[in-house]
Amino acid sequence: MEELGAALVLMALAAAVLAGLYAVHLLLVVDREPLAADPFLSGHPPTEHAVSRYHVRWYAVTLLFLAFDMEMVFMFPWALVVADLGLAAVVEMFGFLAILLVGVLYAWREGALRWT
Amino acid sequence: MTDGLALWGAVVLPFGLLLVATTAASLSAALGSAAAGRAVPVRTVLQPVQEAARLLVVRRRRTQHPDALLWRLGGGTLFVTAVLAAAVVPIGDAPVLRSEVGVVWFNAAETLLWAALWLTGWGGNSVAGLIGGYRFLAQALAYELPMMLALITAALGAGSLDVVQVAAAQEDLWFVVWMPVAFVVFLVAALALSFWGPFSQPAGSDAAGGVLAELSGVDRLVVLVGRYAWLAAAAGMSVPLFLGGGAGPLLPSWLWWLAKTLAVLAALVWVRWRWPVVRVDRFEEIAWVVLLPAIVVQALVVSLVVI
Amino acid sequence: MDLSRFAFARPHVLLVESPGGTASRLALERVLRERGWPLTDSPADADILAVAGTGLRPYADRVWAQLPGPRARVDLAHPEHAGGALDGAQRALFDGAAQGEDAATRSGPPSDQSEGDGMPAGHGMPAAHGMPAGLDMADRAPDRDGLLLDVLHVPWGPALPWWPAGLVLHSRLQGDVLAEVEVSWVGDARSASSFWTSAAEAVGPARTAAAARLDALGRLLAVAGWEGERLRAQRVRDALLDGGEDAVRLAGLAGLQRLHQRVGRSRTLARMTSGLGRLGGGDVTARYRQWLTDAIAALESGADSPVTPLPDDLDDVLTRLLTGTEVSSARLVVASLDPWLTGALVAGAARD
Amino acid sequence: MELVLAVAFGIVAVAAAVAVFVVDSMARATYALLVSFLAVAAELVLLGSAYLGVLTVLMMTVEMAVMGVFMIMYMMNPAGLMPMSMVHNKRGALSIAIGTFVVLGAGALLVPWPSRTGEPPAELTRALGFSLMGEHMLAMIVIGVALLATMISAVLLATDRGRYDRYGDELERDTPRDPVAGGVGR
Repeated sequence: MEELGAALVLMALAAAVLAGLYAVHLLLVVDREPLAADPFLSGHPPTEHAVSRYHVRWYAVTLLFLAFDMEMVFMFPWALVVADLGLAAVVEMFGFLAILLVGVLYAWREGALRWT
Repeated sequence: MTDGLALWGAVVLPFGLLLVATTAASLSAALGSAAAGRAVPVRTVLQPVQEAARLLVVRRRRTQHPDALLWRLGGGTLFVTAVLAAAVVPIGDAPVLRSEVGVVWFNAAETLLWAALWLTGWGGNSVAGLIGGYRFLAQALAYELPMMLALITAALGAGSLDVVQVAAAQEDLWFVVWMPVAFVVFLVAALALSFWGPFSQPAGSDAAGGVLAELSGVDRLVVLVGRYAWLAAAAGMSVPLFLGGGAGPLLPSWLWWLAKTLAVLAALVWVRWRWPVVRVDRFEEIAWVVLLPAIVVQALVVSLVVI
Repeated sequence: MDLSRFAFARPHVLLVESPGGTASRLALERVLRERGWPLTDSPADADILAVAGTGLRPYADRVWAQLPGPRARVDLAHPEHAGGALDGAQRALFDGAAQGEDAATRSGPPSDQSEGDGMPAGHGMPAAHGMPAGLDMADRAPDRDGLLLDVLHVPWGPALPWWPAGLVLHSRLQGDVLAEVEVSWVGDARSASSFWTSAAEAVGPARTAAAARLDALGRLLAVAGWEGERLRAQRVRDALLDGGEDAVRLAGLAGLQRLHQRVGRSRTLARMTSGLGRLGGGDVTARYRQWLTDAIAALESGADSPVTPLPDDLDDVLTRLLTGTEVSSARLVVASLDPWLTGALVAGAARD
Repeated sequence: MELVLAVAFGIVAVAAAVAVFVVDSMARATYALLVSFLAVAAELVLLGSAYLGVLTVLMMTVEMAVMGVFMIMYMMNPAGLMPMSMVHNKRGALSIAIGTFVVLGAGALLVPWPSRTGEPPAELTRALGFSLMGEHMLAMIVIGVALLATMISAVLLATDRGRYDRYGDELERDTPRDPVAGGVGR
């Protein structure tokens, strides 16, 4: 609960600082109207809109990441109780991590960590 | 449990963060002058202020059919999340916000950068921006897991997700001594998340400035301020996590925290002038095959020590 | 106005080189470095557009229209005027009234204004009606994986910092992959070599040979994102081109050896550039290391290590090396093939 | 105060979710969904579970960023520069959505909720840790294997080339042959 109130207050304060920058900018700027400009293309005019279906080369990495990321849901609470639960908790969690690292190793061998 | 938010602290926090961030920018300016073979007069420390003044005078720009809402939202998110992250960092003994999940909080604020940087790249409807935004996502895929595990390792050493308790647990021995790998990984992630120095490919010269390519005036200032603020917040967080927080002889604890933070910050800034840019396509594999197993082994060692 | 004097004490400069503008570029780079004015990557961040030489007219004008303002422009035909021209540009930035007027005259969509000035508009289709801002949506084309993907027509150069003078690379971009590449040149790119020829007459062939390699290295380091060492390489380069006596040569040699230590042996830089742009058995890493050893050898022996003219089949080599690479690799490969140093290399590769 | 916040975030969550279907741009749709999730995270914090709330922020931000990559890769006109509709099969989708909403809403209102017995533990996150490591260990192990299967199948499906393309048919090469080199092992 405190966290939520804090987040709201802090976000408001940080946003206020940024708004202050914009306000000062309005006072000082050479012209308040933003300049309409072409995107920079080494002195050529654009021929089409840049925002398009952007094809990346790392789709496999995103999937790998999401799978590994799930792990973190467990790891934060686990870190709190290791000292109490002892060796069993360590073995269990690192067994879990080892399984995932095997997946990473496999992906590495298949070249999925490279731009394919 | 939580002590809640110190309101006066919250009001001061954004400005304190700006001050530490400005120090980083000043230091970088001094190193830049030295690299150019120029004298480094005292007024070099004012260079960030001068830059800010310049950007406040310069006109804003809009490209054709930008997604202005997402573009500005992305830029502003950088600084806002930096303030959120800095809130859980104990300045000496007490943070602005004491939370029992402070470590996760910092992590969550940091992941919002994924959105922020990508939106900054996407919003401008420009090729350079797009390339930069997507580069940052690829970079985030590389640094995020090692970063999370580094945070967890520190929390593990203290048996708590409360940053204050993590700092307190280092009374006898700083975590950096027995978790050096976690410390290094955290610093690498700090560079990467603030797309700084070797990890500045998302704003790389080879793509005409990447995410920064189409930003001018105050819009650019907001993004740059956010970037330096994140650099400062990450450096500030490394102190309670690994460097004993405010512990130290004679001086008050907040001063010790500040001194250690500035030392880490200086190292991060120095790295920028010392190394070339690390390309994401090569770093991806290094992060998954070297950093990730290394930090897992580090966590294993720490957990064996803890039990 | 005091504020603008404070704000523009260190204006940011976008420096582009036109064919034949090498001397002007070197002069500008030196003055900017000595004053600590930063070089920037894009017009959005620039206060001053500096064009080295005069052969980039329509392209430079288009970039000029993209500077947000306050803005000033330097078209430098004679290198000896570099300092004065930059002073004038800075004074123009201080003049708030004039800048206000300039800003007031610039409103309205930029593309429409600049239509019909006789410039080739890339390889795109004519803009369809009813499209937002008169611009097309990206069209689709097959990619290397047999998929049908969006393609952007993205030109690289000539008005691009850290780019060989006059080179234009028309690329079809899928994501950040250069799926297809077409090379052309603006103006008489070959005439640019005359700078190194005349430098050899002024300061001797050995120092020129070293300086030309350091110039190429500086550009490569800029593209590789290593600003500190880029500045150092350019410092040594300028010292070597400065005339003066043996002391200069020795100082240059010491600087070179330091660069060789820091850059030539950098494992990070080698890892980031290895395997790129393989040509005649060497990759980008091999080439910049070769530059450093050549430069040192030239200074030590005082002998010539010739700077060769632009090879005829450079276009084919560039097309072959760049097709299918990402933007970051492509920029490194282009920087590693500095036209004035690659003659023999390319001729050798053609025989392979 | 808490009630006001809860209602406010509820409205934000629903409004942002509606926006997902109203906006033209894939980027806006993706990040509208993120806003919706962030509002849900705020509700979780309001309910007293700071850990789950913050974790939701962490997970959902990353996942929406990744989802954005795929949305924009798949969809024509991803920036919504040409007018388009984000919904297909309007009638069917609407009836299913409304039907689900009514069933869930009715369930929430009509089910006799049990009243709380006992108190929540003082340290929720720690309690969660004990619970995970204790009685729910089996779930974790199953999830671990499931995630491994996910990784392997994702790699299999998403990569065009495999180890035989890289190392040769007999896996005879020492260094892999790839279109783009990586950072480890060349």
